Amino acid sequence: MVQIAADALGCQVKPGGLSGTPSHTAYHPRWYRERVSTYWWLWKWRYLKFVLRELSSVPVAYFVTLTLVQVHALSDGPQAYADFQRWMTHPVFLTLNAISFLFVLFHTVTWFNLAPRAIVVRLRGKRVPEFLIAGSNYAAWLVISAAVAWLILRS
Amino acid sequence: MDISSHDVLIIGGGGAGLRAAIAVAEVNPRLNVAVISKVYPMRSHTVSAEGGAAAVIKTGDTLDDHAYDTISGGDWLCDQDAVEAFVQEAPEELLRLEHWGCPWSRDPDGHIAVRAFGGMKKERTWFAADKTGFHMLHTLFQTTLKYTAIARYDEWFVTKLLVDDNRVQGVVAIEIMSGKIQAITAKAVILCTGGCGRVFPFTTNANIKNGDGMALAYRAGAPLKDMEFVQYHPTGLPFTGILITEAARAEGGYMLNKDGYRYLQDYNLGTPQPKPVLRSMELGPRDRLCQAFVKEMEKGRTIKGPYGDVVHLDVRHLGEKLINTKLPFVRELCLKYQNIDPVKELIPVRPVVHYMMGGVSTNIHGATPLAGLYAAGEVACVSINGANRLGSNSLPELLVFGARAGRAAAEFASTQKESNGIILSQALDETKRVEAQFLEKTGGRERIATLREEMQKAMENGAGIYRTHSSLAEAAAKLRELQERFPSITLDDRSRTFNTELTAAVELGFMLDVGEAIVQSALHRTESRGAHQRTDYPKRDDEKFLAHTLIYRNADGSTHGDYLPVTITRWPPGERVYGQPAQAAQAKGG
Amino acid sequence: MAKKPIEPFLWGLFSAGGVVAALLIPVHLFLFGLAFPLGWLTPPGYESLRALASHPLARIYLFVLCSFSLFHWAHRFRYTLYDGLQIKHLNEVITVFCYGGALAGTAAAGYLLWGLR
Amino acid sequence: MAETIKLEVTRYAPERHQAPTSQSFEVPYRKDWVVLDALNYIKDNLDGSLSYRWSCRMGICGSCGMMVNGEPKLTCATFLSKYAPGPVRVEPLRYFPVVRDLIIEMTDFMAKLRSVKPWIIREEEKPLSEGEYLQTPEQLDTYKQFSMCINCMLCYAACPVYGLDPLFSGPAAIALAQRYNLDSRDQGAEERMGILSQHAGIWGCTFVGECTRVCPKHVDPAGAIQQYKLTAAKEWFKSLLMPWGAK
Ligand SMILES: Cc1cc2nc3c(=O)[nH]c(=O)nc-3n(C[C@H](O)[C@H](O)[C@H](O)COP(=O)(O)OP(=O)(O)OC[C@H]3O[C@@H](n4cnc5c(N)ncnc54)[C@H](O)[C@@H]3O)c2cc1C
Ligand code: SF4
Ligand code: F3S
Ligand code: FES
Repeated sequence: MVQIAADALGCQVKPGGLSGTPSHTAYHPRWYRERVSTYWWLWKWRYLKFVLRELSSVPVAYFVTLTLVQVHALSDGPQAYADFQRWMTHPVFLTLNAISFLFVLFHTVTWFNLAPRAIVVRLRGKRVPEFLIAGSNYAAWLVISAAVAWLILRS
Repeated sequence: MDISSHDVLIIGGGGAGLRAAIAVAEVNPRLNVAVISKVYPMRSHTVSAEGGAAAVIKTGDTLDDHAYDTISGGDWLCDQDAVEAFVQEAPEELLRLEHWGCPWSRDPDGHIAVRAFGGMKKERTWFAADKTGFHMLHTLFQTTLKYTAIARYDEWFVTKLLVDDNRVQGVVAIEIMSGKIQAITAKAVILCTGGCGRVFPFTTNANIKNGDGMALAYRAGAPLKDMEFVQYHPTGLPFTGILITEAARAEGGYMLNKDGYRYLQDYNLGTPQPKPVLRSMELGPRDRLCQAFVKEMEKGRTIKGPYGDVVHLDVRHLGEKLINTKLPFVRELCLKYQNIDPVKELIPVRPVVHYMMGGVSTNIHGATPLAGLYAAGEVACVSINGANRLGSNSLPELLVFGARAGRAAAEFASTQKESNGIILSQALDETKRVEAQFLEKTGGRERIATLREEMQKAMENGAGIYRTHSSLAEAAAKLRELQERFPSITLDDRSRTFNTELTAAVELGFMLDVGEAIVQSALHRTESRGAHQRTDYPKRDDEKFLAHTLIYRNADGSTHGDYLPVTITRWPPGERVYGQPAQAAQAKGG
Repeated sequence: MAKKPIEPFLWGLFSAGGVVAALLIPVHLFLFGLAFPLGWLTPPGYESLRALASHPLARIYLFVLCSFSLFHWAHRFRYTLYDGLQIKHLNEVITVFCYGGALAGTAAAGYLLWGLR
Repeated sequence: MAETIKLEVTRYAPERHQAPTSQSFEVPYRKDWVVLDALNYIKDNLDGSLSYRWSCRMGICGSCGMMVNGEPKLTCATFLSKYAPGPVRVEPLRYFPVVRDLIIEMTDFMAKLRSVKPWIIREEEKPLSEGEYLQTPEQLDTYKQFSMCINCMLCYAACPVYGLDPLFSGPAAIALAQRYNLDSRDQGAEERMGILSQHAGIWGCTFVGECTRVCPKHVDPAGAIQQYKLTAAKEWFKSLLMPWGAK
């Protein structure tokens, strides 16, 4: 009946839309969509900090490479190792190492601060506050660092 | 013109509308049901209810107690069969919501927790922290997502009900996003459009509460019932209307006039004591507090603020510690939305319109006298709220009567044939009207905001906390004048894309009609009862007015009234004497 | 068995690597990269260091440190390239470069540490 | 009282404009006014054609999110005084398509919400007559925080990953999934895992963390996503170790 009348009036009848919605909102005027700039991470200090945090992974890879070279030198004998040690005193490497060290520290701090958000610990039904978890992370870090340093320096 | 059709169409995506939709989908999954709403459903005003929802669940409480509290609180204007059905079904409805995932607050043993609420003799208010309405609405909304049978028209604005053959057969609506105006036909329509607080200048109600549904039904020929009963809350923030809960006074807050004087002692509300005393001074019933405010204002002892007169709520003496532990939400609201720190500053407050007891007249199945039209929620008047709603009864009402209306509409729709074609020409007429009156109109110079402000002021002055024949007559005249000026409003915005000025204009038209219904109903009722206080008729008059007011709109725009007897089953009208339990029941909830 | 998504595995390695890197790299880098070259501390002698490093536990330790850290790098670097430079269309190349690099580094670490005497 | 403050508001009419522009308005400056009040002042008194969404003016309906001086904010909870002496820049939420002035298109968000099945899933429904599912306050506490989301989408406007990859499910949708996963009444975790463990689900997130910072309701979607990743990874390794036990 509706259909007949609709035809008479030149209307178009749509069957009741199913779930979702698109059929009702399909009729849209032009929207404006802004393209995100490639340099979005320069917009805000906080975005930049995020990108720097992610880039801390590069110094991590650099450290691994360095360590592997060091192991290689170790197994090549005293002369090779002495050479390795000499390179390390070169200003280029010193600068690289210093920057990397800062990045790695940045990684450590952000990692420990963020970890409690992912790991929820509950004691007797209550969530352990984040600073306690972060605190225990830092404590573990200090203990482990001290142990590693002691092992290396002792030998 | 595009047309879509459904078996059941629900107008409104608040608590009542969503509950109705699920009810239809469950009764008969083959029915094609749609929810149309001018805002995305989870933006509906149900979201802002804080306090809680009443239903009998604990041992020691009985259905009769809940019914009695409701009826006496409503000053015996409730239909008692409706109240009985309501208290009976409220617990299972709230339980059902629990099963759907509503995060109700719990006792340590895992059972639902309940708390005390104004006007309830027993503890029976279920709550989800201080965001009960929010959690209920989101639970309902998310649950509807599960039903593929429920279609949604989000951000579509209904402008007219299509009636033919004495039967409601659909609506005309604007797709706000595109400006497209189209007909949506249905075998049954359920109105769930919420209240009309925005008719008044100071209200706790959101921007979307413009009485749309009341006006839609009224214009379609259905009567509105008990529209004179408008509930005020004594402590709202001026301008924003944000509600400051009773708790602020229960903890020992003072109400001060411009001289810093606890003025309530002048209004037979007891004498100031060092500690708060139940049912005295600041803890007196809400309507009495509102009335005292008006008297203070008349005496010129209120404070003039940028948004009109206010008094002060003082909680500074309670100290920061107590405020932070006992009234954190009060402080948060003041700080976040009014830039006032109650620890250090006085809070300006005034009575604000909170809830509409009246609405589209329905029976206990949510059916209106107009075939095919149903209503539920604040827009409807089933008559469980009588002359005064009890706090925390409204949320369960949405569920109980939303579900009932859904079931009834589903049943009705199953027996109907497709709607007839004549309504389509009506729909085309409506489209032309909207276009001619607003979008393509030339000339005219009235601004929407101006008319709206004048209307709100007229309502406050004429049909506020206290009414008299002359104040009401004055308001009626003003509303007439505004109705006449309305056709010459002009829009700055002629765009079809998301034109919120267009919807505001249509809403203004709705509000003018609803305002008129309120004023006319109030003129007819020459007695004082519950929220309707006539200084020229200060007594309750059961002889003449133990009856519901019905108001109809005639074809020529004039109105006529009628009365409907109140259904009394087991609780004969009692006297409300101040200090008696009945009076305590008068205190209304948030 | 149904095809398992690989993402959780890669993310697991990334996280493990993140923990390892956060806990251990600072002290290593500080000692070998700054303190010893700059003469703030006396480095251990060649022989004793070699002895220490070739202890089976130390080899495992170094292997884990290197491999996990590399997978940590691979994952992060891959996403940084995606988001920072918006070159998602180079998906395959990036994936091969990052995880391939980590795999190669892991193999190298295994070879070197195995051969350490 | 004559004090005013300048608002720079984005204007865009798709029928007439190629791209959004900005328009300045002088509005009264008041201590208790929020940005939304200033917009209402403009609409009522200066230019009725300004379009934006709002309703509750009490931070609960979630409709008034906009960029204020470049930050996603609920405009009903952002005082003008914070930006005095101005000007205050008001723009539509970033990363969403702009429909008109300050209005953004949000069907994508709505579809994402639905896609994570945000409702209680159970193998067997308990009849109403048996009463409520018991849930201790502690059990309630495990998911409560994630149930506070008002769908304001500020988190999407803050998340660069969503900006770069519109397929990404995004913070609020995932937090909502986690809200149901952690609810003691729910048994749908596995079903949802299948959806969220795809690339555009949780793995797209690189823990920028901005979502949590801008969230006005302290939902911590960033936490929800990382917790979800941890669970997904654990499940993966568990099923690797015990392939026979995995369902
Ligand atoms: C601040 C506050 C606190 C409260 N606290 C409590 C409490 O603690 N306990 C209690 O029981 N009650 C409380 N109430 C009352 C209760 O919240 C309301 O009565 C109830 O939420 C109304 O729900 P509803 O479903 O009828 O309408 P709403 O939730 O208002 O929904 C109306 C719907 O109709 C739609 N709509 C309206 N007009 C149109 C149109 N023209 N076209 C299309 N769609 C339209 C809207 O989009 C919306 O979806 C409170 C009220 C307020 C204001
Ligand atoms: S998570 Fe927070 S910011 Fe995101 S939509 Fe929900 S409430 Fe808004
Ligand atoms: S900002 Fe985006 S990247 Fe993740 S932590 Fe939040 S979703
Ligand atoms: S207007 Fe509702 S959240 Fe701001």
